Amino acid sequence: MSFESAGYQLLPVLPELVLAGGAMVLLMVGAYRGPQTTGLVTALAVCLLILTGVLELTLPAGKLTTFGGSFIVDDFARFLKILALIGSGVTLILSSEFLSDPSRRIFEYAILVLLSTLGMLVLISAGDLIMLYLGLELMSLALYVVASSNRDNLKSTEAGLKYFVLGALSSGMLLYGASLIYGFTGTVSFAGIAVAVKTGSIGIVFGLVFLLAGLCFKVSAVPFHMWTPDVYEGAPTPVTAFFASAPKVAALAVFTRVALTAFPGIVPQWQQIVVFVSIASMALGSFAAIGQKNIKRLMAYSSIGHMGFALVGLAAGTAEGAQGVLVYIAIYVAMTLGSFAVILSMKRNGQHVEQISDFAGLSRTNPLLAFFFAMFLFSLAGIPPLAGFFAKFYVFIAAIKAGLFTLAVIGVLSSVVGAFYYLTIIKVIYFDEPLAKLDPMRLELRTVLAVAGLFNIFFFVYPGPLVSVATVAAKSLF
Amino acid sequence: MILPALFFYLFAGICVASAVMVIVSRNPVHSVLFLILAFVNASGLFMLMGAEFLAMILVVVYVGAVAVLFLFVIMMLDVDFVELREGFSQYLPFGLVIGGIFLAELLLVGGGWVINPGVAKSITSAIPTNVSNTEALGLVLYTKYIHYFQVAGMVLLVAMIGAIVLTLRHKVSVKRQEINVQNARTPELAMAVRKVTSGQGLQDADAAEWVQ
Amino acid sequence: MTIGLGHYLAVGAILFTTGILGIFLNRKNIIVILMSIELILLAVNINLVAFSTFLGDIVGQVFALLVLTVAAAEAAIGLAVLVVYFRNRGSIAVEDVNLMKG
Amino acid sequence: MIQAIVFLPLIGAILAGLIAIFGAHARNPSGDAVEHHDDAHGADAHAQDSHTSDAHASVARASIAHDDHATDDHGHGDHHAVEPAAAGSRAAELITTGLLLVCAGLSWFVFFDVGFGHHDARIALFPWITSGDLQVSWSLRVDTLTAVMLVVVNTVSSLVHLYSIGYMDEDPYRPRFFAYLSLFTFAMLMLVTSDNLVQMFFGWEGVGLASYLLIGFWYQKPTANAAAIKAFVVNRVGDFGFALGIFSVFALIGSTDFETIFGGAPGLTGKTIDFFGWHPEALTLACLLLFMGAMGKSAQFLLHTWLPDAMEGPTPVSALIHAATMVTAGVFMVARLSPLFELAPDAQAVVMFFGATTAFFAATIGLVQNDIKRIVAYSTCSQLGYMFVAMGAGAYSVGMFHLFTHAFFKALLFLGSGSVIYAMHHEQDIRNMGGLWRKIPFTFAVMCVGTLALTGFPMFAGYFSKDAIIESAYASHNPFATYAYILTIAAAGLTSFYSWRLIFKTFFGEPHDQEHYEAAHEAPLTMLIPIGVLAIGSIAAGFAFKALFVSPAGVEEFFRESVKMNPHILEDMEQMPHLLGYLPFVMMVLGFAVSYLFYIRRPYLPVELANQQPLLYQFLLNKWYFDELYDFIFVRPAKWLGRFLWKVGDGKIIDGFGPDGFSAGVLYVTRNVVKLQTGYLYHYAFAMLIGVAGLITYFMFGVGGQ
Amino acid sequence: MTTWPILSVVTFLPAFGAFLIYLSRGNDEAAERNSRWIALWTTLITLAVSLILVWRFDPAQPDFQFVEKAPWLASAITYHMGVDGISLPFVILTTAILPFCIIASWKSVKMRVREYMMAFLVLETLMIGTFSSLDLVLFYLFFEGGLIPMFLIIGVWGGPRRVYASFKFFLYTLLGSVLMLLAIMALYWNAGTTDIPTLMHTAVPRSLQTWAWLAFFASFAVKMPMWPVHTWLPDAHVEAPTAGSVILAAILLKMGGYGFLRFSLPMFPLASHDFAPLIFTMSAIAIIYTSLVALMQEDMKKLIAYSSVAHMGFVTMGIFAGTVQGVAGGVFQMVSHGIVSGALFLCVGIIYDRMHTREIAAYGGLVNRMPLYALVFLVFTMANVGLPGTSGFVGEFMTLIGTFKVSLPTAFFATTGVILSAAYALWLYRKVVFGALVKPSLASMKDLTARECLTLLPLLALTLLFGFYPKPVLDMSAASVQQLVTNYSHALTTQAAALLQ
Repeated sequence: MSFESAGYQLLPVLPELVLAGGAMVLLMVGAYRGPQTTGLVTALAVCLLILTGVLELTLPAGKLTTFGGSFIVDDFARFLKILALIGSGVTLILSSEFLSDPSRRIFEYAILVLLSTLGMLVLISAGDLIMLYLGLELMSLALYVVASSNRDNLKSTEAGLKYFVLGALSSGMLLYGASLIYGFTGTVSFAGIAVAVKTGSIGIVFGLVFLLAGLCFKVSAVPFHMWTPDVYEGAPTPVTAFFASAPKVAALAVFTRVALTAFPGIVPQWQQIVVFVSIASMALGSFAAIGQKNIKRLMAYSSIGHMGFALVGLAAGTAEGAQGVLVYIAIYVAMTLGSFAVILSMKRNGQHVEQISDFAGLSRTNPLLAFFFAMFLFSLAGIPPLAGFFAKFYVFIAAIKAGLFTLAVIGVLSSVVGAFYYLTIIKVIYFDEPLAKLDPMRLELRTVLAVAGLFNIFFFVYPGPLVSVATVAAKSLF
Repeated sequence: MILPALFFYLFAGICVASAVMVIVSRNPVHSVLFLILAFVNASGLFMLMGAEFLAMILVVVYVGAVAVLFLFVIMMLDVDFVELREGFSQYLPFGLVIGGIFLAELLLVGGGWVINPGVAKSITSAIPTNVSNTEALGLVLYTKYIHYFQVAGMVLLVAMIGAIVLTLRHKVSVKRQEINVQNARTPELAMAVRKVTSGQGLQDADAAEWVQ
Repeated sequence: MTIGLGHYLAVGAILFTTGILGIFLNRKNIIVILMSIELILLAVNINLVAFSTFLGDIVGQVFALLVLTVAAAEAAIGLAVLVVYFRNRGSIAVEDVNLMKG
Repeated sequence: MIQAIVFLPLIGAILAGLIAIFGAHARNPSGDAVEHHDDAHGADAHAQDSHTSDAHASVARASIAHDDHATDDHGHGDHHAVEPAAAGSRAAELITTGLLLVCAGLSWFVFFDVGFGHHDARIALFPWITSGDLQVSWSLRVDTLTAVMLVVVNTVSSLVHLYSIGYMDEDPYRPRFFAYLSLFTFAMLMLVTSDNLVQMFFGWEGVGLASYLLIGFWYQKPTANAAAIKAFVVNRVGDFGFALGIFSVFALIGSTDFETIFGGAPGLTGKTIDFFGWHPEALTLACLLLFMGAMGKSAQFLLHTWLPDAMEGPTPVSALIHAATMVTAGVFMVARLSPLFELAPDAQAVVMFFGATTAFFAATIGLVQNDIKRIVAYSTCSQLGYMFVAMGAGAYSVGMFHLFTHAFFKALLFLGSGSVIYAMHHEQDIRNMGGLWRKIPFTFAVMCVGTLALTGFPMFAGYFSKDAIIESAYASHNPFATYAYILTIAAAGLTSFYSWRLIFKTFFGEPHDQEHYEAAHEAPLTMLIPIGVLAIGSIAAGFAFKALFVSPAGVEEFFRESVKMNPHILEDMEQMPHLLGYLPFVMMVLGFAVSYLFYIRRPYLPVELANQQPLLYQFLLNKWYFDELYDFIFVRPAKWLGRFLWKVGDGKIIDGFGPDGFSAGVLYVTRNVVKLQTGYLYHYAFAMLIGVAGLITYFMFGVGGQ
Repeated sequence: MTTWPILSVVTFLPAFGAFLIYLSRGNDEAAERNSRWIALWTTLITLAVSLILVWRFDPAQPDFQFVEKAPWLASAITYHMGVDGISLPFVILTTAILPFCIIASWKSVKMRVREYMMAFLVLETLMIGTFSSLDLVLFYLFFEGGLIPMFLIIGVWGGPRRVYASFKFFLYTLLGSVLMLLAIMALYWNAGTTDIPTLMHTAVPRSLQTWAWLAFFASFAVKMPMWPVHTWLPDAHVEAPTAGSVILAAILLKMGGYGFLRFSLPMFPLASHDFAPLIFTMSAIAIIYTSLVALMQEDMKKLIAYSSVAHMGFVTMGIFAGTVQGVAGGVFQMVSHGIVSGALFLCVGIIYDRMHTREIAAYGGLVNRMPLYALVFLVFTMANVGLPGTSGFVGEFMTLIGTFKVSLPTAFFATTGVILSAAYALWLYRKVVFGALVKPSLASMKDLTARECLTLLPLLALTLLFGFYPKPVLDMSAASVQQLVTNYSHALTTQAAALLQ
């Protein structure tokens, strides 16, 4: 029995293979050349991510599966993989300053990010529960480590610890769910599950609940979100940026794929879960962020809220909904990375500052930075014509089409509450009396900021490409 | 038929009891030991179900490696084991309610399991009857499920890197063997031939080179 | 009296519940929480093996094997994080892990 | 020519206005001029006022302001240098007065041309509001009714302009004053020449504006400002009705043009309209609403309170606006809309009721007032009531007749009063006058003429018109005919009493303010000529035009279609018993006799009477407590309600439960949500597990299961 | 019809100007001066181009003109611009008011001038876009986008309580608008398009009409603002800088009324008809309630703000009367109010610049020092009161006459507004302008400067022109209004009949 004939082509996993191999090569480079190569390894890692992305794009079009269907490369996967790669790549770029500190020259950081990204790619392409679990763990384990990578810092290690303990608990639940689903359907592949699940037998629903609980943890949806603020606050800022971007993409991807391809037979059941989780996330994200003093913590609550919004699209359970999720996550990544580029530039006299009050009068001292940040915040609040509006637009339109009016109404109302805390920051930036000028921005931060900012502001001019790609991607799930 | 049942209850009973002891015992060392006991009994349960390989692995990997690692860490960290237990009862009722809910509902679900007609069709790799469990696993693990194996390998790699990144410390005060540096040392690097003019000694510049 | 799947699932359920109880009834130190998680994973494994046996499908056992592997890796990472934390905080008491809140 | 009549005053107003504004602006440099301190008058406490255009008005003006409420201003004025008149004052006076004189001449020509030559005119100027079936144009309509008004308005106005040149000669703001006067005249002309209700409303409100400006001409006087606002707001109450009347007419007929309305009105009889569950006849309702406007403008009972206060304005203004022209606009409006009122007898009844009530009520108040202008003002109010009685009776021409004659003698009385006031250095209280006939004989003579005309002394103007009204009240078949008849007769007696009281207290007896008395002197010629002309008018207007306004044939010939008379009223009036016809005369004599007794023969009697009947006296002196009543019913509740709605409604309820309450709620929730984030791992785990437990329980037992 | 996209040019010219300001460099003073001039020229050129619109506009044609269409979001959501007789007046109003705002801010804004001018220009783009977009999503984009610059204008250049005011403004309006967004989506779901002209001719099911109407209402009612969701307006007005108040009063409030005209009536005729009594009640309450509240105000801007609420009550009442006069009157009233209230805020701004207080009690007797100002203020006060001969009258009169036919009680109570408005407006005028000048602080007040005259006199001329000759505005909108009303009544009869069957 040859691999090829049994559906074991390696072409679809070529990018992953390259990434894994490259990561190991870089590991060797780092291991043998020592910490002084951190910069080089990081740069090469970015190149490797780009190469992976290019390979991903050059794969034959259409839906490719391999390993007996447990690895799927379709448009959906491609879209999200590229996004995850962008997220990882940009966060690596954003990390360069963090890594340039002599006390923190850990080249393994880049390796871990690469391996985590590999986990994401696996996760995004997962076609069965085992692949899902392995991808998830590969991603998460690396994340636990990078969260505490500032190992002499109490906050960072506490963040790592909390993240790890809760993450392990969540994967325990996910596994328990997976075991139930396996037991009640006799298969682990999504396609097989979809065939077996025609009615919502209670065992399967239980499995589904546990499974989704594990996934909700990864997207930090309420009530599985509790780790998020603490971890975001405690982890080094570039790591927080990483947490807020790429893993969310992967988790949301697998969430969507599981819900839509494995359980199309019991849409009402998982829809109820998603609706509940989505409402809770939107509400909590909006409410709890008010009154936060730390910008990273605020971004954590903000990301909780945003995942709630993204799940609105999933709750619709339709191709439009999936498209909404894709557009949402893409724009969310852009906004988040841009925002973190700003947060990372918040440096006075060589010290990073991360209290919201430190932004006071930024518009006077650093007008352009302030402008971009304000635009990101307005965008996160969903104010047109910025990109964030379109993100919300597509998910809500899907929800409306699916008849989820209550969800949509609660969603938009919580977006208004959410706007409040974004406005609070803008108020600090624009209305308050200025503090001392910031240190000059590093080139890479400027670049990221400019690209993300312009995308954010001018997305409305020509939203077509992203939207149509997302449409195609979403269709591939159905 | 009675014997497997007896063994089941023996293993299951001890397993559950020691699991309970894991969480209630005062001393974490005891907890680890009870954990080991639980694992051993679980491996007995695996045996009963015919999963011999997994049973062995459980003992070897878990008891032999993981649990010992736990023990090791507990010892290493040297925490004060006479920790207060206040608050335990504060959440106990609530915890028990939640736990009770879980247990009751999971039992209900487990009891309600039937092989539904569609399940048989979806089975992809039936257990071969003519080979041992280990061989059966071996037949699929490196062929059909090679990708799982590989990814699991990556997971272990991450664990390795992670553990090193987090815990390895280069203490500056400690003199270490750096093999590659030491091996790379050549006579040219270590020695320099200087012509010393008599009566003048080394030139200052040369001296500086040596002093460093 | 036949020992059916239900019995094994019951053991799994009890272990799972015990693990869960262990997590939030524990006031002592983080390691016990990690052990509780190991209990949960054990429950999962019992489930998987049981299903595998009763379905006659080897995938369950493969899954369990991988779970074991990953659990070991997870334990390693977890303990590493724990050690790092301990170095900074000098304690692994659960109550002490609350620097960040609100 | 019509255009000239209407728009010449506007041109005058604009020119004078420009002179005024440029003058004022020149004296008050704008912000971009270099800052300069022109504290030439020193740095005393009033320095900040000393350069303002008006704060230091002339002695004359400030003294006019000197009444019970404005002693402060008076003080100011007396102690500071007289401010020079605005540049171009003379030019403004000449332009406006000249143009008005031209207009007056032209309007007399038009009067004869239209009245006798039957050259009615309708001139469309340009469209105004056009929307769907609402088509309103600016247009001029001249028929006899208008022509009468043109004559009244322009004659009185031109005379008042002329008079003002003398009267205001020491006021530094004459250009502004003349601009206002001409503006008023223009608005009044627009009102009377309007061809539709909306344009009439324009004129209506335009005269209201001009009246507001003129009453508040001395804007430094708080009382003048208050009176101006009061006049405007009370008029607006009437306008509220007027506007609703216009709406209802438009809703019923689909047009605001008089021709269309009059054409369509007969078809509406019997039609009802739902007005808050009440189903009155549509026409009645419309007429009542329109009449409400008339009540406001003509200061009828209930909406009269502004008129006496309006005497805060300069006296020529009182003569022009508050005696001769503006206040009669209501009468004119009812006459103009006679085709509607004739179809709505219930409305006519109301008109008559209010007219009669006002006639009597205002006269009673007039009995005890002491301010010379206020007495005349209440008299005006009362006389307007008479006119409405005629309107209610359907004797529109008779009402117009009284309007016509009244314009002359009431303007005369006001200007005469002004002359007295001028002579007395802006003293207005008749208790401080006395014996003035020796000092200002001409004024005394014309005041007597005015009084005779007002009280209806035979052969004087008022005699013809007023008696005709009383007769029409008697003759009409209005439900309130008897009521009106009795009250108008009674009012005639009262009128005679207070008019003579004014004469006696002012011109006879001992001077009460020796200083002012000694200084009193006759007014300049520019003031005397208008008074003289008006005196002639007061004597002749009744007799000369009696035939045109009262005799059936004359009315038919003269007014033609411009008013729709009650068909039998004029004939019925002639059927009146002769004895009854003497009753007004008797009342007049009686009033004169009592007045003579009280103020010449037995001056202590009124005091005794007042002491004997303190309640009645106070009641009358305080004008039936209407101001207090309105303050209690409307003003204070409105203020209270405004504050309540602001502080409680907006502040506590809407904001409290709306945005502020909402945000407070959000913050409350936030505080509690954040509390959940305790930082403890087991709580976090707990949350997750509760979540899962909740979900599985939900699916186990809840709606979601199966 | 046109060879170049004139409407887009008008819309985006100001944004381009903002970009130019951004590009302009130099030392602080030069940059500020340049930004002022660029802003002024941009607004003037925009005005000039928009006047070409008027010139080429065919008033007899009720449909959309200058239509531009380009693919945008999806095949069903396009970049679709166009104006008809209802929207053109607002476009012109916007382009016409903006130069005054720039001039009014010439000296009074001293801080961060570049940003200020950029905010205004961007705001202008968004406002014009709102009025000329023919796609719901595009509309929403412009409609909501305006919040951002306005928020900054109030918050950065505002008064002491600017934070509260700006937040209230932003969140209140956002709350209303997001519900509208949902309704837009529901319409998209129903009709498969967000094209406004198409939707205007698409029958919407009864239940959807009701909900969508309510959602749109939530947005426009807040924006108008209607009682009882008006409380953000006084705060926003009081705290905003003068030009901000002008924009707010003159244009932003009109978006609500425009929305009612553009969406509520044509798209949801049945619901509009059903809810008309609600609107009538709210309008009547608004007129009386806010007029009474205005009576007691101590702050000039607050008083004018409350009077704005009352005036907008006339607009809503007229619009939902569904008669030609009511609707045309609503349009006219909005234009007129745009001019008059804008001018009133300019008037307040002028004395605020001199005294730095808006307390009514701090003034008195200004006429003694500022005769020209007194005259100008008088005219605008009278226009605010609705005196015939000013534009204020025409709008009020038409809305009332249009409503009277439909709902007599509403017209009755609304007409009481003419009494109350006279009371509060004249009270204000008296307290500020009339009286003796006794306050020492006022002694050195100067009359209007040439620049201030430049801002006020054109508005004064327009107020009087439209008071005596409102035809240009009325004619411009007549055909479209007629069509709107015809379609509305037609939809009522046919759809009601269809439902009966």
